[in-house]
Amino acid sequence: MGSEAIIVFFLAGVILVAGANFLSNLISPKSDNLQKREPYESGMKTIGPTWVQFKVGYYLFAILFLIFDVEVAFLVPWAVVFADLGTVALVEIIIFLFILGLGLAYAWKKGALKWE
Amino acid sequence: MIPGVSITEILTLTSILFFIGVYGFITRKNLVSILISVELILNSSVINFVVINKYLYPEMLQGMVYSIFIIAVAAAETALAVAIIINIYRRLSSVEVKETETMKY
Amino acid sequence: MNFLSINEWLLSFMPAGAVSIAKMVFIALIYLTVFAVLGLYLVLLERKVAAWFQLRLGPNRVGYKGMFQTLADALKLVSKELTGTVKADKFLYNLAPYFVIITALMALAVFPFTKDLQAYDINIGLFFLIAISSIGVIGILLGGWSSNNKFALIGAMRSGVQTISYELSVGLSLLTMVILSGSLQLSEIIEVQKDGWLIVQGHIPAMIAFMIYMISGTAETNRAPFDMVEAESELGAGFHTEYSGMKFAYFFLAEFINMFIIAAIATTVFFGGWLSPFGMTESIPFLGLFWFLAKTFVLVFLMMWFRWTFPRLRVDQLLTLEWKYLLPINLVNLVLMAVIVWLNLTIQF
Amino acid sequence: MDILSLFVIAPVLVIIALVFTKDLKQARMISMLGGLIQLGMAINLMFAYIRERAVDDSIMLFTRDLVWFEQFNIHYNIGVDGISVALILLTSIIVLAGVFISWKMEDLPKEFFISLIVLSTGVYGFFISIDLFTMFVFYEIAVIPMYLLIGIWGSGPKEYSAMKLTLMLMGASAILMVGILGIYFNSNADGGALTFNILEIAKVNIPFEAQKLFFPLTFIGFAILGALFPFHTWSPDGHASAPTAVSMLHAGVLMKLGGYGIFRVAMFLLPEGALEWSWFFIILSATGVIYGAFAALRQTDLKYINAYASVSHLGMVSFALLMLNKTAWNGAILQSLSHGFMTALFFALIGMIYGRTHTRDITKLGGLLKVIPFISVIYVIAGMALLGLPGFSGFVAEMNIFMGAFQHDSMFYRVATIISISAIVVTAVYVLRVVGIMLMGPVKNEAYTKLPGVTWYERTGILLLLIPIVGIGVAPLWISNMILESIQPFIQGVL
Amino acid sequence: MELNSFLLMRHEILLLSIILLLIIAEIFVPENRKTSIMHLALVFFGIHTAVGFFPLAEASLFGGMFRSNDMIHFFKVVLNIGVFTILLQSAEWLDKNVIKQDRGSEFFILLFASLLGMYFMISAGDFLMFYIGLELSTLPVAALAAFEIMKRQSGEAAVKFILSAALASGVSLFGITMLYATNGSIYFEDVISTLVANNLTILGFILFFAGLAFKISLVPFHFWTADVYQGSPISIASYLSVISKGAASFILMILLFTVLKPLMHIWEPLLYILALVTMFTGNLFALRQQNMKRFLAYSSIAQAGFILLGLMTGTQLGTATVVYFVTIYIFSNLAAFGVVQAISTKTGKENMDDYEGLYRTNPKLSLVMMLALFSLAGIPPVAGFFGKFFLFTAAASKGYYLLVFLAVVNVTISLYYYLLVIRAMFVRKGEDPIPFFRSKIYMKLGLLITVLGILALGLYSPLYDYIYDLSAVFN
Repeated sequence: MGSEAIIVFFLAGVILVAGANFLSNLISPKSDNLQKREPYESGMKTIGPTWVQFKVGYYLFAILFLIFDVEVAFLVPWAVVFADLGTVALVEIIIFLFILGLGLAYAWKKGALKWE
Repeated sequence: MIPGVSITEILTLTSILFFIGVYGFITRKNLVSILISVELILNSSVINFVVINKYLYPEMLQGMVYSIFIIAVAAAETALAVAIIINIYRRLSSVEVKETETMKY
Repeated sequence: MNFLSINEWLLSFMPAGAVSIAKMVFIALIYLTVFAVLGLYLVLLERKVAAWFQLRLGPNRVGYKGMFQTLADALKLVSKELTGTVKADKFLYNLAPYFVIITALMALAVFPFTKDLQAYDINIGLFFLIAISSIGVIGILLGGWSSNNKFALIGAMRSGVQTISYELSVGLSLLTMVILSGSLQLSEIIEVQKDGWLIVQGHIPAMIAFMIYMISGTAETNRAPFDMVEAESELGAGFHTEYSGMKFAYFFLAEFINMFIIAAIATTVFFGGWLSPFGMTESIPFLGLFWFLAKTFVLVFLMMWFRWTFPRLRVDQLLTLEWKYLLPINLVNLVLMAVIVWLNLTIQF
Repeated sequence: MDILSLFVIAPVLVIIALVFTKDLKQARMISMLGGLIQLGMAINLMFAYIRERAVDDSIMLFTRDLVWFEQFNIHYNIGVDGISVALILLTSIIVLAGVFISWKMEDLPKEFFISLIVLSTGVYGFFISIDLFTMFVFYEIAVIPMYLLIGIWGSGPKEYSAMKLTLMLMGASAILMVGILGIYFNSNADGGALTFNILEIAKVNIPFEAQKLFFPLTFIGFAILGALFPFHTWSPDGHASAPTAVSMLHAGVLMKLGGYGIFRVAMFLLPEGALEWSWFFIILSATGVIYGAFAALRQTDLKYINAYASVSHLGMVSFALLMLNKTAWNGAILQSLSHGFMTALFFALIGMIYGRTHTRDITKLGGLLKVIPFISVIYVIAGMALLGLPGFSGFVAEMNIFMGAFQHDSMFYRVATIISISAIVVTAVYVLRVVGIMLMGPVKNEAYTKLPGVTWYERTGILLLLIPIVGIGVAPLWISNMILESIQPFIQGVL
Repeated sequence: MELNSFLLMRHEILLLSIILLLIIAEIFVPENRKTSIMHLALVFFGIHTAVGFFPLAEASLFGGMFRSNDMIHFFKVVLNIGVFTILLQSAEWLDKNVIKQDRGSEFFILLFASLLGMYFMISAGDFLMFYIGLELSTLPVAALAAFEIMKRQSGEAAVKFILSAALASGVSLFGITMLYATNGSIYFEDVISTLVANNLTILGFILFFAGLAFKISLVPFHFWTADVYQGSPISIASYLSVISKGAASFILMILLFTVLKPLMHIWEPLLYILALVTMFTGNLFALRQQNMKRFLAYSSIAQAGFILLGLMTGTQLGTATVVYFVTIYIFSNLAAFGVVQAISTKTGKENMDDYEGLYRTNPKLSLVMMLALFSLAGIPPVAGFFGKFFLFTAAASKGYYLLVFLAVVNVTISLYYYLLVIRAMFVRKGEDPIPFFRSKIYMKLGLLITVLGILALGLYSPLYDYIYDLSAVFN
């Protein structure tokens, strides 16, 4: 089986969820009650808007992740062929990782890794 | 190479993607949407590179390498843009384009 | 498993196009059934393990020693009413389960359970796995955000920041092993291990990589001790607070399948996949499957062990652990592994 | 040290000296010294030229050729002929007179004199250049200080006038630049290298098409500076707003750059183009001559009267140049000189009158002859010169012009000439009108009865200007000969 | 690969080392000693600039990805001097505003990173290196534009800049894919030999051109310019208008004259039109500006139009004149921005009205400004005149007299608004003129360099001849 397996599994996932949803809709009881459809907040009425503003810190980590993850993307091809390349590849990756690490240290020093 | 799919079809797709991006960039009013439109443009180029490489010039990997770098650059760009947009949001509580129009002409 | 014979049999009574479709459906059905059941029994296993750790019996009413407990639970979930908040973003709310289930299933497609039992031997298998597993987090974020519930939203954001952070370490620790294996194709990675499991070949750095991998794998599935996503004392049920009945079950199921996937990756990359430790794999057809599952379940057990051993971390501790410890260690470890490969210090039998 | 480069170096040295001055006293002393040195140099140059000319019959004398931008074949290439010498003399006299007239410059004196000398540097450089590029450089150097001079030290709507003047002149240089580039890129028509050297280009037969295209550009480019009719509007405003010394320098010297440029570049290098286009520009010039005269007739502001008179007289210069013959050209050069001295004198006088009465409106003035006789008398003399009475330089110049113009026997030229000549009559009318209203009659305003007398520096300035006017008028031949000799090679090129 | 060949990348390696050193310094220097990082950065960069003057061999690295020759080397030195001047000019502002917020080293790191990008961009031997350089030179500037985080306009400027930059580079990239599709290689060397004009390559070229046109802010892509200049800190505005634009023009020239030469019949008329539109738009918009930064922004758009005049010739003369003009432009604009910077740092005033009567209180500053503006306008004897004249000569050498004429008309228009500033400084007395102040030594040095540049570049002709000799490489 070749690459179509990916599509098959994708469809399988869709069918599983859709089918189970359908089944559940068939056999589950239904009752309409507005109070039931209120957002859950430990039993109390919600206060203020429920789509609250969250900390900017989440974005900070998202950005950090984005950067480091992309660096990992560069490491992947390197890692695969490293054994064939030898010394030059080692030196280059040490430089690369040094700069990367320096970036991390900088972010650390600047308090980007602090969760407050 | 995907069997049964010719390069023309993929290139048509990427062109459509590209123009959706450009259209979105021009018409969208939300900074984040604009950013996403730009990403569409970049991704269309990435697909282009990979496909052209794979279909037309499979002996060299130039297109592939290029696409990795585009991804990296796009990530950096997004990171920076998002950071700036967040900064704007924190000051203006809005990311609509019309809020960022204090300077004219 | 050899598909050839089935192929001929099917071709005898239907056209070629239909055959491939039928084959796909067949395979998909097998996988679906197996992993749905697997998920159910992992839940049971978890509860049993919890019970053992806490010196109690655990589920023991339904069936022999509670064998059908989760089945009953599943039936209950299916028959429950599906509720949702009034102000929820309906489309995204319903979309979220698809994400988590589909990604989990797609990840399963590339595992070599035994020599021939592999749906798709993709040449960038490990990369594919890392990529797919990072899509799952979108489902969680969508679910949390679209619920229009403060708890769900915060839970989802925490989950997001946790998953993406630890994904780095997962990726890097696997990359460390890739240096050793020289390939991303899972079947090839296993081939390499015929001279000894990678964790042995790579000795010290491989050990470190394995430890980091297990820690961050656990964190990536949002399991305890990294489960402040659903810290019930502060956030209700976290991102799936507003999901009920079957829709809740998807997240539940996905979590356990993901746990299995994490363990399976570790098995493949560190412990030789379906290779038997005693070197008899080739001769008996399904021995490989046994060894694969055996190793995987040991690792799954390990993760359950974590859950009942360590207390839950705070969000800042969690991020500190990743960014200030695991990531730098990982980077150094990567170089260390590169040096070892460069100097040919690997242990091979 | 060659004596021509000194004309560029000396002002620069003066400027450097001026930078270190502290107040008005030091500034004007240094400027005066500088002016005197330059006058001395100019006179020296003239005698040296006459001596040299006797033994050397090349077109340009005292040449010096330094490579500047090798790639473009741009040289710092200088040399003079009789015309340049005369104009350099004119410049040095007017600059010195200007310094004297600005003796009491209170506001930012140092900067004023620096700007004035920068301007004169540009003018000297322009007159000594035989390389189109350097010529153009000096042209712009001469124009740009005008902005500051009018803008800072001017009066009335000075910002507007300064801007208008600068932009129109820079626009002119824009047109000119295209013309120069056109000439440059056609200078290899005979197979040689591209060159900016005027003497070299003159030997080349530039294709007729190119001449036809670039002559009007070059001509208009220079003619705007010479206040050619439709482009003259900067001139009255500029003159009216400028401080006295600047008006003098501007009308007396800067506008001569236009005529000189037409003669030296447009006519000399593009003769066929000149023949082709002369009818058109003759119409414009003749219109300018008559228009300027009539406009002067209607004005009540002294400076405007003089400015329009300048338009009229400089129209005559370009008119004469377009006649393309030796006599007319001689007249044109003489007219340039004579107009330079006269108009500078006028502006000096107007400045003095204004400085005393604080008005330039002739209807508010009257009977000045009784109060400030010296100024008034000189004004009358200058007026006589302006309307071309024999014995003054104007007569010699106009005589030559119309003699030359009448040599053409086609109808068109005759009509144009007659129209232009009629302007002399109008000139007489407006000169006499001013004299009549302003100088004669009773004193109109009580406050004017006690006006301060003329100081020594004002006297010096006026005399400096008056002497050459009379000098050329009485004994025109020596200068006329010098000019005629120099015209000879040019006229051969054209005809 | 021999280690020796790495010396070809001397500029890059040195600058990278400086960046890394600064990061390390930032990590280890205690809070209260942060000012010393600024001095450190200045000294290091000064040394770097000085080292740049040593000649460099001519070769290429990485199979042609990176190349260096005397012309490129020369231009790198020019960029170095420009950046050094910017640093000197901004030292006071940094000391006053930025270092207090503990972001001083970031400024240098980002600025140097951007400069590093420029190096790679102009040394690029293939489209990949070019693209990376382009992006590396753009992205840090976006962060720098947002540097005054407390100012609303700064954020706006940054977001406008990065979004439009991203669009431009995306479009450009799409064009590169087309060129790749037709040529099968991203190496310039290969493209030169295989490029032929057909519909795909032409479309590819036009899209590709858009990206650089954005950096040079040619007219259809100029919308970001004024806003970004106004919103950003002055040093960044001057960096954008000078270094960024200069480097982009330079690489555009290299690409047009070598790689894209077969498409000359396409880009020649294209540049013709763009030059006209750019000049007129820039000039006409500049007429009504009050804010000095916006004013200089539009003036720099107009200057870009002039650069195109030389670019469209495609000859050695064109190369030489463009490089010469850009060099002069760098010094002139830096002088202008330097004065604006000096005044803004001391008084916070940035409007043209505020400059009224400046000469009477601060004669030296206004003289520098006058020189700068004259040079920008093209008034002899300052260098700008020679730059412009030679550009026009280059254009006229191909027979574009009409274009030259319109360009010179534009010079006149531009002179009008440059004179407006001069009018404010010299002619008007002003009700509330900026009081006399003394700038720090760094600022004085920065302005001195620019003034020397403005004066020497024009009158001292061997410089031009030198550039002309170097420019033989690209034709």
